[in-house]
Amino acid sequence: MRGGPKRSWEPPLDVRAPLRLELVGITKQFPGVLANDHVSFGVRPGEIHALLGENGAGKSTLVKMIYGIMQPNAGEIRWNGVATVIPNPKFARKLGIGMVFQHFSLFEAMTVLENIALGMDAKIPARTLETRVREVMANYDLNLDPHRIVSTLSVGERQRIEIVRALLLNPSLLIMDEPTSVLTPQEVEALFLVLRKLASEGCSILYISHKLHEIKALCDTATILRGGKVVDTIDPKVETSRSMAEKMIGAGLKDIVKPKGREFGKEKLVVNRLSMAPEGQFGMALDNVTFSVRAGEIFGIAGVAGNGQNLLLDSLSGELIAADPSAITIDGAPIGALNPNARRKQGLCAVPEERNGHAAVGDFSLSDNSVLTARDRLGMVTAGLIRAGAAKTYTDDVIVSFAVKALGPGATAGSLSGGNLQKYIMGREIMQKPSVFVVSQPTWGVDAGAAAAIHQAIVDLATTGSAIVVISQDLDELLTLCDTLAVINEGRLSHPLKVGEASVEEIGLLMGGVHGTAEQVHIAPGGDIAVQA
Amino acid sequence: MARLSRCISRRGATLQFRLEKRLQPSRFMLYATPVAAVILTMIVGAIVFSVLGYDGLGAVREIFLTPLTNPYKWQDLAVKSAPLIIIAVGLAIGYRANVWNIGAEGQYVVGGLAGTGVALATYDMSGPWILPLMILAGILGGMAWIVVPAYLRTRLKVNEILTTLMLTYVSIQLLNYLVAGPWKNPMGMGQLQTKLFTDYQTLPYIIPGTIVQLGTPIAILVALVAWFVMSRSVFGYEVRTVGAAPHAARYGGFVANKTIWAVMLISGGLAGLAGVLEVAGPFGRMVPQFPTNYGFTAIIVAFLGRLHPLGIILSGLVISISFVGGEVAQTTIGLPNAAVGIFQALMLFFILASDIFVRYRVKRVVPQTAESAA
Amino acid sequence: MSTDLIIAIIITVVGAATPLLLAALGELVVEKSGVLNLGVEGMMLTGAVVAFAVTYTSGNPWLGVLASAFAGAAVSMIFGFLTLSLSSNQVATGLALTIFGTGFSALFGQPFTGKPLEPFRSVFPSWLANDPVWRVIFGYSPLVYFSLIMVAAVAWFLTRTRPGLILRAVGESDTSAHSIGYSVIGVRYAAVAFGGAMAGIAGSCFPLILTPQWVERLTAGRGWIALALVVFAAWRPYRLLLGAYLFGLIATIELYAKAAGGNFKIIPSEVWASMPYLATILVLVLISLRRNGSSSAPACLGKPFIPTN
Amino acid sequence: QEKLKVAFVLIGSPDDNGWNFGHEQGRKKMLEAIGADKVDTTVVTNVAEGPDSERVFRELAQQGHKLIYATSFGYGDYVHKVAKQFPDVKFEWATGNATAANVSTYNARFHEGRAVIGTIAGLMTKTNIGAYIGSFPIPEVRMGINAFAIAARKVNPEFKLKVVYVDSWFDPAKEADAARALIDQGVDVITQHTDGPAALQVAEERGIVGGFGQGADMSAFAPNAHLSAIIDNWGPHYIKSVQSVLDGTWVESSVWDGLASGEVEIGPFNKKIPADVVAKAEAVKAGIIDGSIHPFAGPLKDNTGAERVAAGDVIDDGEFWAVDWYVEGVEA
Ligand SMILES: Nc1ncnc2c1ncn2[C@@H]1O[C@H](COP(=O)(O)OP(=O)(O)OP(=O)(O)O)[C@@H](O)[C@H]1O
Ligand SMILES: Nc1ncnc2c1ncn2[C@@H]1O[C@H](COP(=O)(O)OP(=O)(O)OP(=O)(O)O)[C@@H](O)[C@H]1O
Ligand SMILES: [Mg+2]
Ligand SMILES: [Mg+2]
Repeated sequence: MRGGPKRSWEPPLDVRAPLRLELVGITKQFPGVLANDHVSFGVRPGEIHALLGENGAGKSTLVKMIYGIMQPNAGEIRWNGVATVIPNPKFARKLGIGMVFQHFSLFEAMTVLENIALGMDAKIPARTLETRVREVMANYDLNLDPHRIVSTLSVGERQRIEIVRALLLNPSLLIMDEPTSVLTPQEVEALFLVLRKLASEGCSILYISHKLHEIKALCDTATILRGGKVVDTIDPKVETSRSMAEKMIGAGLKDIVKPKGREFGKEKLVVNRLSMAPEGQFGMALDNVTFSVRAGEIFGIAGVAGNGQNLLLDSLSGELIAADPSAITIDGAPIGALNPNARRKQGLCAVPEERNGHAAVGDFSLSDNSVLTARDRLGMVTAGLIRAGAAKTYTDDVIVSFAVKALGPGATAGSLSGGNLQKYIMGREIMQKPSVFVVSQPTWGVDAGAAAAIHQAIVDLATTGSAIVVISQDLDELLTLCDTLAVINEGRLSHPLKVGEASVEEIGLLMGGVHGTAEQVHIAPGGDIAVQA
Repeated sequence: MARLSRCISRRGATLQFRLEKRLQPSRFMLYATPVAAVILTMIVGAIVFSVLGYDGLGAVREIFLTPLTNPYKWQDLAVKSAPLIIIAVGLAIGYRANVWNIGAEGQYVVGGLAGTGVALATYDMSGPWILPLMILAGILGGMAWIVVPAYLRTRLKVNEILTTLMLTYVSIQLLNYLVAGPWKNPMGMGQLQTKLFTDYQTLPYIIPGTIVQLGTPIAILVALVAWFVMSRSVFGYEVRTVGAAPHAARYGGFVANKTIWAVMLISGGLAGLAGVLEVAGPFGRMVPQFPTNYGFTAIIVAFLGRLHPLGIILSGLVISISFVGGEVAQTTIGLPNAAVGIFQALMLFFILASDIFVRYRVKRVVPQTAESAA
Repeated sequence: MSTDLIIAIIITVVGAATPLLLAALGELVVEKSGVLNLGVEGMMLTGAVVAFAVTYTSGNPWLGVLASAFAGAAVSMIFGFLTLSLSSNQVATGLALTIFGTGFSALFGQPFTGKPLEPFRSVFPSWLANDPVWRVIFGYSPLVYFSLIMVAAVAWFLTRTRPGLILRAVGESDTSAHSIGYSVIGVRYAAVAFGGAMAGIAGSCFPLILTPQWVERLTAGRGWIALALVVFAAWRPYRLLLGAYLFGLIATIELYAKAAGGNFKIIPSEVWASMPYLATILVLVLISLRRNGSSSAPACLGKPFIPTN
Repeated sequence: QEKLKVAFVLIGSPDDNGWNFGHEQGRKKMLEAIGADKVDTTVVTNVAEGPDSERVFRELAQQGHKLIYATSFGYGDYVHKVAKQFPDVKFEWATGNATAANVSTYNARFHEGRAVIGTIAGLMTKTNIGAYIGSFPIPEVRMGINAFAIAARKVNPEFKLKVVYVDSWFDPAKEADAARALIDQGVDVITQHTDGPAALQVAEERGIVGGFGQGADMSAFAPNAHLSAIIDNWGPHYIKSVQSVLDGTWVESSVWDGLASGEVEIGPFNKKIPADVVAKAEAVKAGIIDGSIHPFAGPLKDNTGAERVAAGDVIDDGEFWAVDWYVEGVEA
């Protein structure tokens, strides 16, 4: 593999070469979820193979099984043609499989070198290891001080540790689960150079990403998963982002009914020069975010994860308080200094991205979870006491209206599937009839049918005159749903674009913070998706 | 998944028991496991002590049954369990909010000292106002002793387990200093203790002819109020939310630091209340032997009661039974004091071990044999 | 102060500090792996009684020490099983372990009370061990040298060896360690057993070097000081050495001061006795004020871990 | 005839080699003397001083015990409470200071023994510095110190006594450290008023002149250093009082016996003590027994030099509990 003569990048792969990795009928069942359903495909030496699919399609689960973190319930993994059980990551590494996790497996209080040593199975003296680490870093242009403590590093630097860790193993298969969602464009470019170089040396790469232009730029093949099943294997070079997205989402998507010729009222939510310090040491700050949403308008905020979306949501919901109380106003009244509860009383409801542990308490019953946000708006509290009956009735309503599959208001939130929990949460907020509604990733990990229902509920809420902000990484979702769109990048919000007038390319470039051109995708507002190649 | 146990079968394949998370915590297990744990303690204890050459069955009978069958013992149970219940209720509220005060013993001592301070200051006075004032002082004393850990936890994120524990030892030194020095009874023939409290400074007996003082109904009241507040009020909801999911609590409009302050003051205050009720009740004066491990025992009571105020009333009784019964077993069948400790430890071990079955079920799995690639 | 007196004080301080040091070293390793075992006192008592029993019956203190290590490790496995395999609450389980150790040692020790024991003395030749000056180096029980070796060994293990690195990693982030492929539970079992063995040996110091007898509750609460010491030392072995000797000094200097007579009453003995605990709180505050990551508590300390797959 | 049930409530374990051990020995002697056919005894150990003890007393009374010995000072409040509830049960409170119709107190004049061993210490010491490890500064302990120092200085005016309190009745490691600290500072005879032989073991190890057992003969722990011991012999009292209950002659009383009645005994003298020293010690003992010697006979100065007891006067039993000073020669 890497011992052989080094060649420059050679795209055409020998299709007759034996498969490095072959999956045959891999199936993984979680309680209530069939995460992988007879997944079969193969990866050749030196191939960069993409794994595409919606949230929850089963991509991470699949690669975790290849890396030995989980075991399949059925099916076979063939490694260089031999059926192999990979009982643990250590065994995977021995085979030559390296993995870079989306959520890093790092130890904050330790040095870079210690973190790398922990990822190595062989006992290498610290001195030798450092030499090798420096070699690898020089070879692939990865810059890092081996003696820095991880907690002082930025996200990109942290990822480099993971990559160096994997490279030190001389992997013949490198798995990367959404490596770029936290990287700046420059970092992405640098990463691609590393990956291409690796592939040229014969290393196979299994690459998971939601960014289709990256797939096009980098990958030789793409396997598309939907609902745990392989639906297609394609050559991304000959596809468009649009066509790949369609294959991921699948046909039969319900149309969203948007009343024609909607009119927007006056400005309801106004955010004016909102700046926030980052929450953690290396979080993203908000920098002069300015936008306004009119009554009845759905305002979308697109952007790559980690560009300040969470901070924006928290400062809109009131979980974090802005320095300037008048940076956020509803109907002209400043609400920037109010806590979440007070803002709810003013009519602002919000749904954060993380369902379990943020939007809902997994250990609580749904009824109790209704109390979390609806207690004041729906009169569930009298004289400091909770009216359990009122909470139960309301929860029942939500369950029925939003078709939540649950045992009843007494079921714990944690027992619901992700999609059902999301439906419950959306229902809980929407049925409070907020005049301003802010939601992040409304259909994250939610199946297509449920997603459509949620979209419809959002549209219906807008029709009643509420101002709505939808933050999402899913551009298609935003394009279907929103009237206006802005892009958040490194804590700064772009100028608003009218949906129907902006191209996907333009938006995509705004998301990356750069400009360029390619095919044009126009979206007709209020209607179905139309593609103009 | 955690490995419960692992036995190597002849072929070399491993048989494992795995814990699988239940979708819903099991209600049945919630109530059944403590009962099962106590029964298991009886069985295992009887066997172990029989093997050791003691009267194992007799020990179980005397420790666990006699206190229940002898009506005289009921008073003792009422007296002994009162401070345990009061402290454990406070601790449980804290634990629900993920605040780990393990220094209740110190807050109990300082509560007792504060009450004593008032008693000594009002020694020559009379009136029904003295006792309430002492009780108030006790509560404030307990709260005062947790102010530093609370400040450090909320401001500097200093682990309260360690700070509250450390302050317990300091409180005992404070007690020693006071009873040997400024508060020593001048007429006490030099003994290290305060004056005996007057009638105005002593809790009244609530049932004539018994030893049951006001502390017992207060304990029941505290537990009932706590139950009501924790299950019905917004505050109780807030506490549970902060403990279960701090992020969600913030989203729900609660400020975790405020909640943490509140629960720490409550747990300190209740420990202080227990302290003043003990000193003004059964003790009747402050003595160096005042710290009787109630603060530590209450931690166990809180867990045994599943952090639920009503459960704590029951578990406070169960622990008291083991204390009272332990003395019975010593006097009737000569079971050594040490054996009683072992019985208690066994019971705690079983209860703690059984906790897991509420949230997890045990599943036997036979994994495929691992074979390596060529 | 004469040299003789200084030497004498050093010897007493080292004696008083050795059980603290041993128990705290064990607990340090346990806590570094992310586990908080409050049962040190119970494990020490178990070690103490077993050390006495075995030394008394066999006449061989080395055997006694070995047995105390095994006994300490054995009872620590009760804690390990409950907290690691059944993920019970560590605080409550640790307290229960102390109750158990106290009861067990009292019961097991009954036949041995009132029996004298030959102390476990220095193994150096008498002209070194009893020399008025050289005794400051050679005059100690082998357990004292063992504790010093263990400080270096634990420091070396934690910072220089791979298993030590893994142990720290498990304490820093159990989920990361698990996803890389380390057995979090396995590592923690090993750490808890080591902590138990060390607490057992620490317990053996009481009947073997400090007061050669067995009575109930012989360790009189030293296990709790050991817990404080770990925090005081900010989870660092060499600071633990310093801390143990400092705690030993605080405890004994009061006695020397009282014995010397004079005006030492100015500081009530209660203040002396509180000092280690107040100092520990102060150290906690200083650590958290500095907050540069590496010096503070292991991030997963006291948190249960249930791996999923 | 039904057997008399007698109970002993102990604060610690009867195996402590000290205070509780002494009471256990007394119980055994009593049982032997009266006969197991007449009495049944129950021993409850490790009973904390506090409300827990109240429960134990009541339990014992309910079980039909007619005579209950409460062997620690801290039980007093509860003895009196329970005694009121059970008027036909006799209680005896060791080291107590208040009686009632069915509550007697009993104590031993340990200070008489202190005078004897103080004599030995004064004569045996080479450095002229003795030490006394105390538990808490309560009168009983303080008067033991005074008796010891007075006797030692009578035979050796150079004698000085260093006192260290360890603030505990039971912390062997701390007692041992205190002994070390004292020996390091020139002490060569040591005695203690705590419950155990820890200090003696250090004396043995250090090879100083020696020390004394407290409460029991502790020579097994320190064969060389153990010069003698003050032995609590509760046997005679227990025999007398149990017998009086059997006879129906028990009355409220406050017994405070010493060497004369055998409640306090002096242990065997170590062989290394010269005969003349033994003779002097025996003389002091005989003098106390026949009343010719009073342990607190004036003139006595306190350690600031002020005269406290005039020549010809003594500190009598009534004044005993009020003494809050140390005699000349005591460093505390
Ligand atoms: N440990 C688990 N236990 C139960 N269900 C799980 C577990 N891990 C994943 N799932 C479920 O399995 C399904 C597939 O999840 P997976 O993480 O593989 O999706 P994904 O394709 O990686 O999604 P994303 O794009 O969000 O990363 C989801 O429904 C998820 O909720
Ligand atoms: N034990 C579990 N039970 C139920 N759902 C789970 C469980 N573990 C994970 N999930 C859900 O599975 C989904 C994917 O989780 P996973 O751990 O695979 O992360 P990931 O795919 O790497 O990350 P991400 O979801 O951010 O893409 C999430 O929705 C998560 O909430
Ligand atoms: Mg993902
Ligand atoms: Mg994923």
